[in-house]
Amino acid sequence: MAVIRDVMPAFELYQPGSVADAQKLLEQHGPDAWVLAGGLDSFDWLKDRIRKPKVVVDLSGIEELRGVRTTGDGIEIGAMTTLTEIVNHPVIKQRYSLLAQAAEVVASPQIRNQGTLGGNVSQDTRCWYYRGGWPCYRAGGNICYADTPEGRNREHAILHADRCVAVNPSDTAPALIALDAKFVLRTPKGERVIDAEDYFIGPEIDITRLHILQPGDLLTAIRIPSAWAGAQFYFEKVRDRNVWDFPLLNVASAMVLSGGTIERMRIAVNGAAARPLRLKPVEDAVRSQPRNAATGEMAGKLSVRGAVPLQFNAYKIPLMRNLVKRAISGVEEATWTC
Amino acid sequence: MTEKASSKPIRDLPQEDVPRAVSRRNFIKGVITSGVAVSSAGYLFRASSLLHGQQSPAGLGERLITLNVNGQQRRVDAMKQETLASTLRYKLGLTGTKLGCDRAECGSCTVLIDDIPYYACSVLTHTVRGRKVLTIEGLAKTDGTLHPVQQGVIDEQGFQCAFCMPGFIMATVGYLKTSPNPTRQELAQGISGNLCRCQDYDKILTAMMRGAENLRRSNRG
Amino acid sequence: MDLLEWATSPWGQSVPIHIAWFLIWVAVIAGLLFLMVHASYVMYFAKPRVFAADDSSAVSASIPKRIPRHSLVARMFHWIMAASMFTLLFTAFLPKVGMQFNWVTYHWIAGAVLTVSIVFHIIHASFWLDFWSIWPDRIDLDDAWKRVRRFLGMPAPPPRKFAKYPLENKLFHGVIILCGLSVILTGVFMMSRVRTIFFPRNPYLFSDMTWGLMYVLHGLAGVGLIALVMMHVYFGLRPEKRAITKSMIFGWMDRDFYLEEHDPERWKVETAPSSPTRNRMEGRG
Amino acid sequence: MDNQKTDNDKAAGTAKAAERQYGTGYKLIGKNYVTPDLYAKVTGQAKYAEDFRAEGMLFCKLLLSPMPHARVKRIHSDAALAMPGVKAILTANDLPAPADTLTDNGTVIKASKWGERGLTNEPVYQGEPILAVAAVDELTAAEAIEKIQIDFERLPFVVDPLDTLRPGGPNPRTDGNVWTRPAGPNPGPPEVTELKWTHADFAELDHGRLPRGKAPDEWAYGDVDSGFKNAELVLDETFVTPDTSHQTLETRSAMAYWQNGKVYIYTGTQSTAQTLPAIARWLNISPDNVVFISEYTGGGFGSKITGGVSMIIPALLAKKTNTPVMMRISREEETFIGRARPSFQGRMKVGFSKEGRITALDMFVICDNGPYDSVGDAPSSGRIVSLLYQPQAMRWRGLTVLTNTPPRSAQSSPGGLQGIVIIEPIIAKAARRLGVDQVAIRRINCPEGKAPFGPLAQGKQQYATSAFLKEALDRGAEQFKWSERVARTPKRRGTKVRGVGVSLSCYVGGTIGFDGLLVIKPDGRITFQSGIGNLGTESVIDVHRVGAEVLGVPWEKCDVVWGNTTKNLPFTCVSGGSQTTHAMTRAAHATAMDAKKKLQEIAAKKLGGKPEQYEVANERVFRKGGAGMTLAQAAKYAIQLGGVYDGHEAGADLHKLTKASVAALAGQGLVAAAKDNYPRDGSTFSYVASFAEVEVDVETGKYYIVDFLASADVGTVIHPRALGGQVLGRSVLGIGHAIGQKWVFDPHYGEMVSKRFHHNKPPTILDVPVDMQWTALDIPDPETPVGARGIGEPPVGGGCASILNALSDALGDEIFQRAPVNADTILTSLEAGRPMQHPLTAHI
Repeated sequence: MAVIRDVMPAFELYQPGSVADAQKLLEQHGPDAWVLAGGLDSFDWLKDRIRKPKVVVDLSGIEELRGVRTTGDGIEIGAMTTLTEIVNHPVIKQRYSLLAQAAEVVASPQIRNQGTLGGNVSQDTRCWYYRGGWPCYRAGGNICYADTPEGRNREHAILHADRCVAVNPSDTAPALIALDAKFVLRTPKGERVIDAEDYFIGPEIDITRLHILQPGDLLTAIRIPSAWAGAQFYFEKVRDRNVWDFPLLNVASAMVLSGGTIERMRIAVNGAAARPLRLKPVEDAVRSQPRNAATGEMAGKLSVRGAVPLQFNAYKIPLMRNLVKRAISGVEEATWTC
Repeated sequence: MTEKASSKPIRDLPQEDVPRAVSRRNFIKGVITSGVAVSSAGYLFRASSLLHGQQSPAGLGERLITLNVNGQQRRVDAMKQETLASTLRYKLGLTGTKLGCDRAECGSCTVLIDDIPYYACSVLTHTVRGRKVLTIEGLAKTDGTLHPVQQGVIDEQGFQCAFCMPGFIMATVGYLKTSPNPTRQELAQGISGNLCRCQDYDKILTAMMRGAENLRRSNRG
Repeated sequence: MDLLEWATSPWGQSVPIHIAWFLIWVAVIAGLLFLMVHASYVMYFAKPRVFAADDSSAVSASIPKRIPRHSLVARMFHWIMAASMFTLLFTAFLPKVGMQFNWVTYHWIAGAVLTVSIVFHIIHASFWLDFWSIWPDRIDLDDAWKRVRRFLGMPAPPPRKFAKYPLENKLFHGVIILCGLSVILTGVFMMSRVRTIFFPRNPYLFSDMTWGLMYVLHGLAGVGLIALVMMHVYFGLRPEKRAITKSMIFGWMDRDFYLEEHDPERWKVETAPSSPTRNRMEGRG
Repeated sequence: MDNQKTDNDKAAGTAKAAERQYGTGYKLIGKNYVTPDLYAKVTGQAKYAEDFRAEGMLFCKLLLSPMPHARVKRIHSDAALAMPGVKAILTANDLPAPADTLTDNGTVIKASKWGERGLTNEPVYQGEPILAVAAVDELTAAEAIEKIQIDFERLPFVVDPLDTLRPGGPNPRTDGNVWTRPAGPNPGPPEVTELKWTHADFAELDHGRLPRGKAPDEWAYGDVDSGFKNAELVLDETFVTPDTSHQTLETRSAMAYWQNGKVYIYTGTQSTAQTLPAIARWLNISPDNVVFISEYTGGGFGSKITGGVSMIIPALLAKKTNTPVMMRISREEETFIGRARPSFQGRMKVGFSKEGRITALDMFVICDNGPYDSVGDAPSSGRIVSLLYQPQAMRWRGLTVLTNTPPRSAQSSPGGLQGIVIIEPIIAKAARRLGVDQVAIRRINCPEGKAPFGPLAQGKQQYATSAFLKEALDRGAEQFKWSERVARTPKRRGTKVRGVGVSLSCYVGGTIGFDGLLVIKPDGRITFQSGIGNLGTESVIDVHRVGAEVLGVPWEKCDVVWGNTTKNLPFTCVSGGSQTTHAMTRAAHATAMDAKKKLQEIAAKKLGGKPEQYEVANERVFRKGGAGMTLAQAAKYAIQLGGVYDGHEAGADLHKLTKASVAALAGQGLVAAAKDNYPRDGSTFSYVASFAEVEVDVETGKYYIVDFLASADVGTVIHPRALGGQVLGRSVLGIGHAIGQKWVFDPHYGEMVSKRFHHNKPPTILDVPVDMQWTALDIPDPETPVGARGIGEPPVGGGCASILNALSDALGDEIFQRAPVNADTILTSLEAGRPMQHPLTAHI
């Protein structure tokens, strides 16, 4: 069977008006159904004709999935809230600016106008072999083309690789982990609330998915507790192009200081592994340490312990080390007049 | 076969649109991707008569929808997998909206939906029912007076091959709605979702800045 | 239903990537069916077994109370192999049926253990044990023939007692060898695709097609082993086979069972240094 | 506040060198104006190929080769053809035999057996079209293609030029791996032959240096060896430049139909008039049976010089189905068939005097040609380097190596960019070693006046018509505040380091000998017939401002027709190699002079006296203080007079295309047509001095371009804003090569993995400075009537090299040995304290 791209296959389109309806549809169609949030990841799969679902369930008509609500403890963001809405939301800007910073550097303005928070954290990896339709582990095959003697793996994983070396491309995911967000899932068995970092899984657990959603499950909302509101935030994304590019690496951290010392901190890095990595050892190591260059250096070194470079991505080790360092001890701002 | 299909009189079809939030009964019954009638320009998509066993009256009403494009109500028969860019270009004859990559990467297909810039190549036509779509063709006044941003291009001879121009202009018009008085840097950020392969970015930015200025002036006076 | 999973290679060719996982269930069900059929057969239809009488009274006199059957080394091998085999089967197939955990590392380590132990066993059995004792001989075959005829109610003299291993045992061992070696050989190559301590990864050792077939063989043998292991365990637990199971734990089986099932002529037990000659003489006399 | 802000914006936005006053003494030349195609563009009315529709139009889709090199054994297409809605399948067997080319001087060039034909039975790169399916819609065509089975025989393939040069290395084509020119006095076209290097040759590779084995192409002048002997400093460096797709935003989509024996083709091109014969050749039919429409083209950059051969696919399918066929080329398909600049693996040994003058230069380049027709990048790189840096002695050796990668073609400054990008870092390094200022070292090496260049022919080199690069360098340095920036300290603040870079740049700036054609209508309006392609440079319109200027006619009274071969177009140069502005302003000038002469003769005939006594100005032809007539009247008389005046007779020296157009226009008014016969002493080049400042974060390897200036010597400025667009636009094209554009191939399967924009990284508006600067000297070239030269290519090399030089100024030498340079390269080098790994590996 010859391969052809760039023609979207025919499918049935459902536009349910409520989560309940959406779930019924997903139950009804099981593996034949494809959930459409913003669609920016989905359309690639469909236009490439690599995935040909019989049914597409578009969530954009479900009002209950949109918008930012303030709750008793913090805020709840509907999974279908667009990244632009998040960037511009006063409460987020004021108390959880870490998330706004992360959302603001996603892809491009048009994509942020359409792309949703749920979609951004649930998007698939951009490994060019996998997305090119090659039958790799992640596609159900028995090989990783990127982790071969000559494989082109500049963008791939340095940590926790297990056969597959793809990385998670999300910018908002590490920010949400750093903010200790909770993900609200609607499964056939009912509602489940889990910690942000538990939403993501590596290849050792399931080599075909980046997150725990099973067919029929929906991510409905993301809750951000006030515990880290207004903390000392740091977000940095390093990418090749200054717009419309995925992170080579990004780092997100929330830090609470008392005087010069770090009282508590949460930090996560993405682009280094198949899931955004919460750096627990770093968090523990810096607790009640002075916030200074030395602590930063120490944390940086600690963060890349056990990193295994591939042929073309060794640079990610110093990059991650430095980003973690900066997340803790900050960057010296430079200015030139002229 | 197209002839046969296209010759099928549209009036046979239900005239009502199904509201956007579909009633449960309705969608559980199933919205059929396909149907019979295809507009004479049913180009890119399954010409209806080829739909394998998917012909059901339920589907027809679903496929025949009314879009609000450039202030007009346009009746169109759109496939479920049809993108807005394709509908505009191949069903409504609005070819000003360009397809540069069809992958939400270049911005040539940028249109405004309810005043917000979107990549029309990555929006399903059926999802914009009941929303206001504005394309490059809808910018100038009916008397031919150009939109201030279009005028900015004329003033500065912005752009080279101009294939990216409609997208850039729509992105700029959309951006200026929220921040009418940007610096060069801010505007660059605002329209950074559009690629120009002639890479005439500097002149584009100059033209768009002039456009912003024209717009402010016309709003003032 | 397609028994194999196919994929389109980067060069657009259709290549197998592994077996269809439903075969796991096929194997499990096949195993269970065998168990049930066999159990009910034994329970309701089986006639008491009759063996050709052998003038072994004299011989038996010289039989010690405990007959050494499996040396310590042999037993250690068996149980190590069993442990690694179970690890392999569980780590291989549980994830496929929806129980997700970090399985690859355990799988290749167990695989390595199994490989080593098998290699050891082959050498050990070839040079230190009676290599031929596990292979069917002429007598096995014509006894089998007699038993079949008798089972079908046709006239046939009763078969002789078994040598060290009953024919079923030997055949089972044969099938195990077949499956075992297939998984091991393919498995060893497959290790070159994951990060192990053994050799640098090289997934391009073979062509896409060769690799595909290798995965298929590994899978087929693997599911085959599911059924085989189920049978093996089943027999190990059956009351009438208890003695044999015990012997795999303690190394010996007691005299009565030996005399009942085994033919001292065919399975000579070491009694005393001189005994072999004596046996022979007495046998003649 | 608002006003104030607005004014600031104005300051930031428009107070540019572009606003500098040009064209003193002229009414139209050097002045900004609104091009007549702009209104259609801003309103979305401009029709590009895919915007055309035809009743009952079918759609076709391509089946691309999954293998980098294979032979099609059998095509199973019955299932596809049986599908409802599928109309036809086109395979390589349906293509006409490629026609030979008959040049204007009558010589026949045999069609190359290695040439590209649009579809193939022996795909030589992954992604090459094998067949096309026409159906009532694209979904049907796609599903049909998925039903097609092809049996392939796999053949050896290679994606890295060095791999095929290794002893026993695979050949990309069955009969060889390099393009070589047959020996002999007047060699024919190049041929594919086999060339392998020795193991000894490859020993160099282990030291990260490009091996220099046997090279089929070579030339030299001066005494290279003694040049090195007398040098104060000798540097020997290896450098790799990237393959970059042209990625015109409009893909090469095409629509075609047939009408009583003529084929009508709608697609993008850089050169309207010259595409017609190309189509005729590809379809092997008479040019008279081709109608070609290309009013607007979404970018070319060298990839659509005469359109693309793929346009014959819809044409042939339209014939087969007797129905119009639209072929929409997707972005991914464009990545395969859309052309690209060949990468160079280059090595250069340069000797410098202690002042920095280049005493000797030994240049060795391998050009990754792709699988098809030979590209000229390698030889042109040598000529450009020799002109731009005027080495006292130079040797050039080059190989054009075939690989199983997508086809290459000229891309803005073909070979020029690669050559400049290989030598510029060496010059920057030398300046640092010798303690010479970067501008100074370029000043003493740069060409001046009738500067010589290239190989010796009959003992002497060719030379340029003129060069004012020193002036451009000086103005640029002054406007960029070069010395201030250099003097600024410290270079490093916090984790940020700044660096400044300057680069020379030049390329061919024009050809000669083409025709112009205009008609003065009886209503007094002038219509200029323009055969130039409308690809955005505006030369399609701009050059005719010269004609209007010469005739003293206000621009409002002028019309330009273009973009349709039924509109009677003259023989025009291809718009490539920056020829157009030079070649066609000359033709426009000659044509206007012909019109003037005819006006004078008509006036003399009607009003008495000698033609010379008459002047042409203010839309009249008149005698000093005496009688005269309007151009409208003159046009009417011209029709009465007939003959040469209204086009019933045409000049003998005109090209046959022009003659045909003249004949077709005959009787419509005063028809003026002329061939550019103006003399020219030397070859025409344009020059640019590029300046850049970058800011690098040494902890992330991320850098930003802070400022950029291009100072151009392009002769007389015709249309400042269009020129500015070209100077900065092409500069950014070069910058793209420095900051990220590339190809990535999986060498095991020989397949491209970098098919998306976010993989191959065309620059965005945020990757370049928010306020770029350009300026032009506006010194006329002495060898052409208006003094205008071309500008498309010259800025490209400087755009790239100035960034690379700024980076090494910030980070030191030995950081990179290839472009593009990204965070990974910089961090790897800084971390390991040595140049990046894999210095010579292709496509990473």
